[in-house]
Amino acid sequence: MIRYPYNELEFTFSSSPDETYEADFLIGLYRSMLRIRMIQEAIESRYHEDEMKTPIHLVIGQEATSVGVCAALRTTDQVYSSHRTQGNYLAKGGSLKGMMSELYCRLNGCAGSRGGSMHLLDKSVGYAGSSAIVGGSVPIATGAAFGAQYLKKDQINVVFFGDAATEEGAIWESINFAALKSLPVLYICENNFYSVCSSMEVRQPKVDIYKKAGAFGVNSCRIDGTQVLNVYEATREAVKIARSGGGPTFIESVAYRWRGHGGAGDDSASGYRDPEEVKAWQKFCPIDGLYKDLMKKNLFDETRNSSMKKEIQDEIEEAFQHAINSPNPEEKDLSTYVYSD
Amino acid sequence: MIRYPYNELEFTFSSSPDETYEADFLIGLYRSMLRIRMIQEAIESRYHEDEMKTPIHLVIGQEATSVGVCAALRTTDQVYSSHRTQGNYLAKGGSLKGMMSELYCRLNGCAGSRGGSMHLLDKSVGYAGSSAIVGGSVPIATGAAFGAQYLKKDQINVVFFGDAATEEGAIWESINFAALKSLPVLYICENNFYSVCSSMEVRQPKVDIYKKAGAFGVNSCRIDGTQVLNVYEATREAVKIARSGGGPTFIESVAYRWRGHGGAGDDSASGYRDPEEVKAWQKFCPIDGLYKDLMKKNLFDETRNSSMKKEIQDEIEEAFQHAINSPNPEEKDLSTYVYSD
Amino acid sequence: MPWAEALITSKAAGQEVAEEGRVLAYVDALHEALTLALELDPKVFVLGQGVNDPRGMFGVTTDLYKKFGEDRVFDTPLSEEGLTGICAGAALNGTRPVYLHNRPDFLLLTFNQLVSHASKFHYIDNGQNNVPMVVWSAIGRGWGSGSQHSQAIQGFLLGVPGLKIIMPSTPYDAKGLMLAAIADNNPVLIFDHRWNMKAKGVVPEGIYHIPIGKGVYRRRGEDLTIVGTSHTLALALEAMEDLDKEGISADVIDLRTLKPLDEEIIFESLKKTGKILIVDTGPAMAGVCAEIGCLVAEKGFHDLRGPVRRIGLPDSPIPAGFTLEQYYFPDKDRIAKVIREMVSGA
Amino acid sequence: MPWAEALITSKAAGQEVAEEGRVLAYVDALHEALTLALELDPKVFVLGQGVNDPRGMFGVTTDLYKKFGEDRVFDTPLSEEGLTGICAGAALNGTRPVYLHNRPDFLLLTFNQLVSHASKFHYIDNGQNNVPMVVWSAIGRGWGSGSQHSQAIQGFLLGVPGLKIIMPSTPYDAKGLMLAAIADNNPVLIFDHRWNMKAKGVVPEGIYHIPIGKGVYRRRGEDLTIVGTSHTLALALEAMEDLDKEGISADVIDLRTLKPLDEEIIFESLKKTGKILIVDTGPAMAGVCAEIGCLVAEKGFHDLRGPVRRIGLPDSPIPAGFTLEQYYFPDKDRIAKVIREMVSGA
Ligand SMILES: Cc1ncc(C[n+]2csc(CCOP(=O)(O)OP(=O)(O)O)c2C)c(N)n1
Ligand SMILES: Cc1ncc(C[n+]2csc(CCOP(=O)(O)OP(=O)(O)O)c2C)c(N)n1
Ligand SMILES: [Mg+2]
Ligand SMILES: [Mg+2]
Repeated sequence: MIRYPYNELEFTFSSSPDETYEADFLIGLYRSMLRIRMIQEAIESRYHEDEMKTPIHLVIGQEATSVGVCAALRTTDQVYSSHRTQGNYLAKGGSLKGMMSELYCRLNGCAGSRGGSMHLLDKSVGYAGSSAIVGGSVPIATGAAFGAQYLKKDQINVVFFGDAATEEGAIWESINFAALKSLPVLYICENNFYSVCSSMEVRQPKVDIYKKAGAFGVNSCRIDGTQVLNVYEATREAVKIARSGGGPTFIESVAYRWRGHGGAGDDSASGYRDPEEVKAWQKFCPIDGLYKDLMKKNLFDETRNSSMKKEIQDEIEEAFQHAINSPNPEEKDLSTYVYSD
Repeated sequence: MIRYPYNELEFTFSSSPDETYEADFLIGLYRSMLRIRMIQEAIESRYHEDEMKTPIHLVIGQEATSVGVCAALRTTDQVYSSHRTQGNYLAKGGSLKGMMSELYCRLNGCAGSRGGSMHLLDKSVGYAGSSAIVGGSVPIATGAAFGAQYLKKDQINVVFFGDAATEEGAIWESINFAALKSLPVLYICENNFYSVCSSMEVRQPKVDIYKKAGAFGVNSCRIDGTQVLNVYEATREAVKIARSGGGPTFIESVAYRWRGHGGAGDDSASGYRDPEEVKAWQKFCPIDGLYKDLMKKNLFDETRNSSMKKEIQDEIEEAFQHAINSPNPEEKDLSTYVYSD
Repeated sequence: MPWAEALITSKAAGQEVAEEGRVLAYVDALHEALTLALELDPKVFVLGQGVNDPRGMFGVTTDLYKKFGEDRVFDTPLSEEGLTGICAGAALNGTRPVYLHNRPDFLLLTFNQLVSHASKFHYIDNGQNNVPMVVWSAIGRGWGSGSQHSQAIQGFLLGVPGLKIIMPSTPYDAKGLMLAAIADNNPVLIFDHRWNMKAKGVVPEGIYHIPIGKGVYRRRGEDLTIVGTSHTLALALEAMEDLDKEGISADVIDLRTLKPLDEEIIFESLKKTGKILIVDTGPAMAGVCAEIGCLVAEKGFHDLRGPVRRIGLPDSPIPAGFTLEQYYFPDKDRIAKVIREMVSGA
Repeated sequence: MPWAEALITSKAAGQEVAEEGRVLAYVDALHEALTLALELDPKVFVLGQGVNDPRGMFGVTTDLYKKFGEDRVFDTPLSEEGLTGICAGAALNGTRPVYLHNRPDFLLLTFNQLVSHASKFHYIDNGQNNVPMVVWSAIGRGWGSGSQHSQAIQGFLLGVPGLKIIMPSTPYDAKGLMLAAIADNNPVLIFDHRWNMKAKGVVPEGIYHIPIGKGVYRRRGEDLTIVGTSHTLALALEAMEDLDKEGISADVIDLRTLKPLDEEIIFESLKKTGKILIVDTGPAMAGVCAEIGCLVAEKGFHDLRGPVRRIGLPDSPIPAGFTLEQYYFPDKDRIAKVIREMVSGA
């Protein structure tokens, strides 16, 4: 049974079909999604080696949200995540080597091996951090936005979180505060219908998440999270509002998680969702979709695609080698940074 | 400056003017409100004696909400409160003597002097308890409703709380759960615009509280909390829905707190609100309003009113004497009931 | 293989069970306890994020909903604070909720309801109400669980009146204490340890209760007393197996419950050995170790023949990476080292 | 007169200040500290439910918003968990929030952000971020505050790495420690006591810091060491005044900060006296008393010449009624009784 069919969804915002984009911009979006996908697949393919001793939460199927949102941001804008960090981190420009070293628990991991996959960090590109506690980073990002407003920084703060995070009360406390103070913050709710193996049905009544945010006094919309341009345009709009002091926006971006909640591979066979549902959603691949568009518009070709893939593959291989050859932390690294001077 | 003028409020539900009520019923509502008012005033007038060593939160001006809601309930239905307990407790039929002994911290207080004014209790009439932590009793009442549903009790659970409680995340967690499970629970939000001395302005953006509840998937309405029949009818409707398995209702009942947040007397002179605002709202006294109606309809007269007051006055005096003459707890009473057998 | 499953499995594979009787894995003992409680009492229901997962909360709840229906065994929204209050309210109104969490870290969201509400109603309401509810969670460790997924918070809660706190270490106790907890009329917290889940042991069929508040000797000896619970106690027992060969012997006391605490058994043993080592899965500071250490210095002072020692977690957050983790968590060798110091009087 | 104001006021009225210098009430010292911090550093802002009340948080924040504007001093929604995270996020992004609560009880709503987030970011982020924020609250007592409005929870938090915890007892320290806390780059909790608020003392003008982590002797003596903080330490000092006449003398150590803890001063005094009494405003069990008691039994064992004693709250909820309260809370006479026992070796 397909519990959540794509074609029954209603979206409240979509990019205008007349909008024209630079070819390079579109190819850039494509590349960024493809790169995330390939990195995810590479991690997945080696996860069984048990050398990346960290829980992973793959973002395959949901790449468009990370990429579309971050394409509308500046480097100085900040992104916060939940446990499902990797797509957000890479789309914001986080160092791949830093991430791979972190997954391999190396000393030169982007968080020095204190964080693992759920706590990536790259301040140089505005990837500001995450929380492994569902909903935990929403107040934090809201506070960062308050800090930005207070210090008159021209900076947007963005937080990604899942549908289940909207069940945590502190999110609504944060949204109330953001609306009250007109904070420059974007709430990106990646609705993939599941919280681990629990479907929306057992967690929320039949209401629309974005409408709750609307009732709390923030701009809100629901978009097709398999269409990177929709995500991009919705974010661009939200960024414009936020930069001009118009306050927060809540974007519910709907896309499906193709893999299991954590770890490698799909786990649909275990019974909590129908493998057919996964297949049905795979027809709406954000990457294939854009690829076909590019081809139709003659903006791209197979040769460029192959060399792009090759390039990414090489980068990935290099990052893995970097990580694997990096040193482990030592006992003396254990007790640093408990307190800040 | 009158920050919250009565006549700018929009209500989404009101009792039908054609509805006819038994005279006794209307007089009963009047009596119940009057009695609460008189008890509050009696407490207030003796509070300076420093013998009721407990924080009090008077409900003067807001009596109609307690009385209108409880008039639509059965004895077996249960009521939970916030810190502002007294009106709810008395309207539900809680023992006045038990309450006065509790205010005087006596052994025979309704909570054995462990609770004080913020923790009244009278299980025999379905007054189930309260929390001095703002918002704290909302999950509790929701759970009680779940228990009732689970055990197939024909019982509604009702929780009273203030406008500021809606800023606590756990309330939205509770409402989500109640909507999901169609629980027989009523959320009565007594919106009096203030949280201690903080006006709504510094706490919430300009949105309607009841609409948030609506977006969370529960029936919701805003009513004039100075009109006891509006409260009664809104509750009756909600009770009907809940008893027939239709799930929760959220009622935002707007009425003004004539006194300070805690203690005796009005504290408007301190500057957080305009004494003119208090005066303006005193024109919409729930008790006077109903009295005039009754007189207009010739259902009541001054003689009956005087003897009613006298009767109540005697009851109050007796309750005070009961409390004052009751024994204090002893050291051995300190450590009972830490654990239940 | 996430969540250190491999390590847990391999350790369990090597385990021999000496006693006679039906052998069950820890997780199956818990599963059986829940099954029996659900069968026995229609007022009992089981809830939590993940209880109806195919993997069923590490196996503790697998397929229970198929047998008892989704009214009695159900997944929840991710609203820990709200749901703790909801359990308390449901308990006040005549039911017996058993609320399960993957990790104790998530209980930090619920302290308001747990500490200021559930555990206080019986008292505030002057004995007129009670709150029979169980909150269960599994302490995490390994595979990058890190600072937000492997906290052991029993020590934060030990000073909260009105709560009971249980920390089993054997399948037998896990079952009997779960049943006792569900039968108890107070809010009871159970902390099991992820790394105990596959341990095997003899577990009787049917319903039995382990008394809440009673410790038990796991080993008898002369040189010192070791007290603790759960996984760290298992490590201490391993350490003692090694030290046996060196001629060191100890009373090893599994407290099983932390609150109420079995003071009697501690003092009984201390009177004999004069030395005490307290071990805990949580922070050494200000928690279980501290309480017992102080208790002994207060009421058992005249029996003490050497400094109290404690082994818990250091006062720094838990790192995610496995290399750092190895330095962070006490293991049997570090425990053995401390025991040797204590015995030699160093 | 709610909140035991009368008692607090009358006690303060009788107080004599011996030293020379400008005398301020405790609450005014706090007010001055906030004023100075706001003047000094535009990154500092002050928030909390009630900070802009006419009464201004017992007087600690009165009219600050008039001087510094409502952008820098503002009332908040009643969303303690969310706002704690918001403070942490704002601190991560370059500001210095000072978040005030009327009661520590409300911090129980914020443990997720406090324990799993604010106190861990610096570590998880490998030193790349820090969280300079202050969370202040006033321990309640009396006038029916009861079990939900007079909890003292410092003991629950003592085992949380990454936090600092301050508990002053004099106006001088209250000011100097508030300023030190605001200048600190870590999350710092300050617990002041409602019943200290009107105490008077000499308070220098201008900015000065009391080092976080340093205790101080309030009395010197021979027979025992008394350690503690805040209001209970004040009670212990009163007890010692009475016992003076009986020829009993003690080192009375005001720790001022609980985390980091000044172990040195405790051991220094213990070496001399051989006996220690630990007092705290929170539960005796598993908190501050337990930590210090265990520490002493561990590292100061050879100096101990009698059982460690502790005085905190009993393991039962706090009753609301004043009669029960009198039996519940330790007072100077009960403290004196324990001291006599310790000195006589009973
Ligand atoms: C407070 C809390 N409760 C439970 C968990 C366990 N957990 C980790 S991820 C997750 C699912 C969250 O679902 P969602 O927010 O929809 O994000 P998704 O994984 O679908 O991206 C859960 C329940 C947690 N980390 N934190
Ligand atoms: C969690 C929590 N935060 C703060 C307080 C202090 N407090 C007690 S009553 C109150 C005002 C609540 O306002 P509202 O909910 O509107 O109820 P009202 O007093 O107006 O009836 C506050 C802030 C509290 N008791 N609990
Ligand atoms: Mg999801
Ligand atoms: Mg209000």
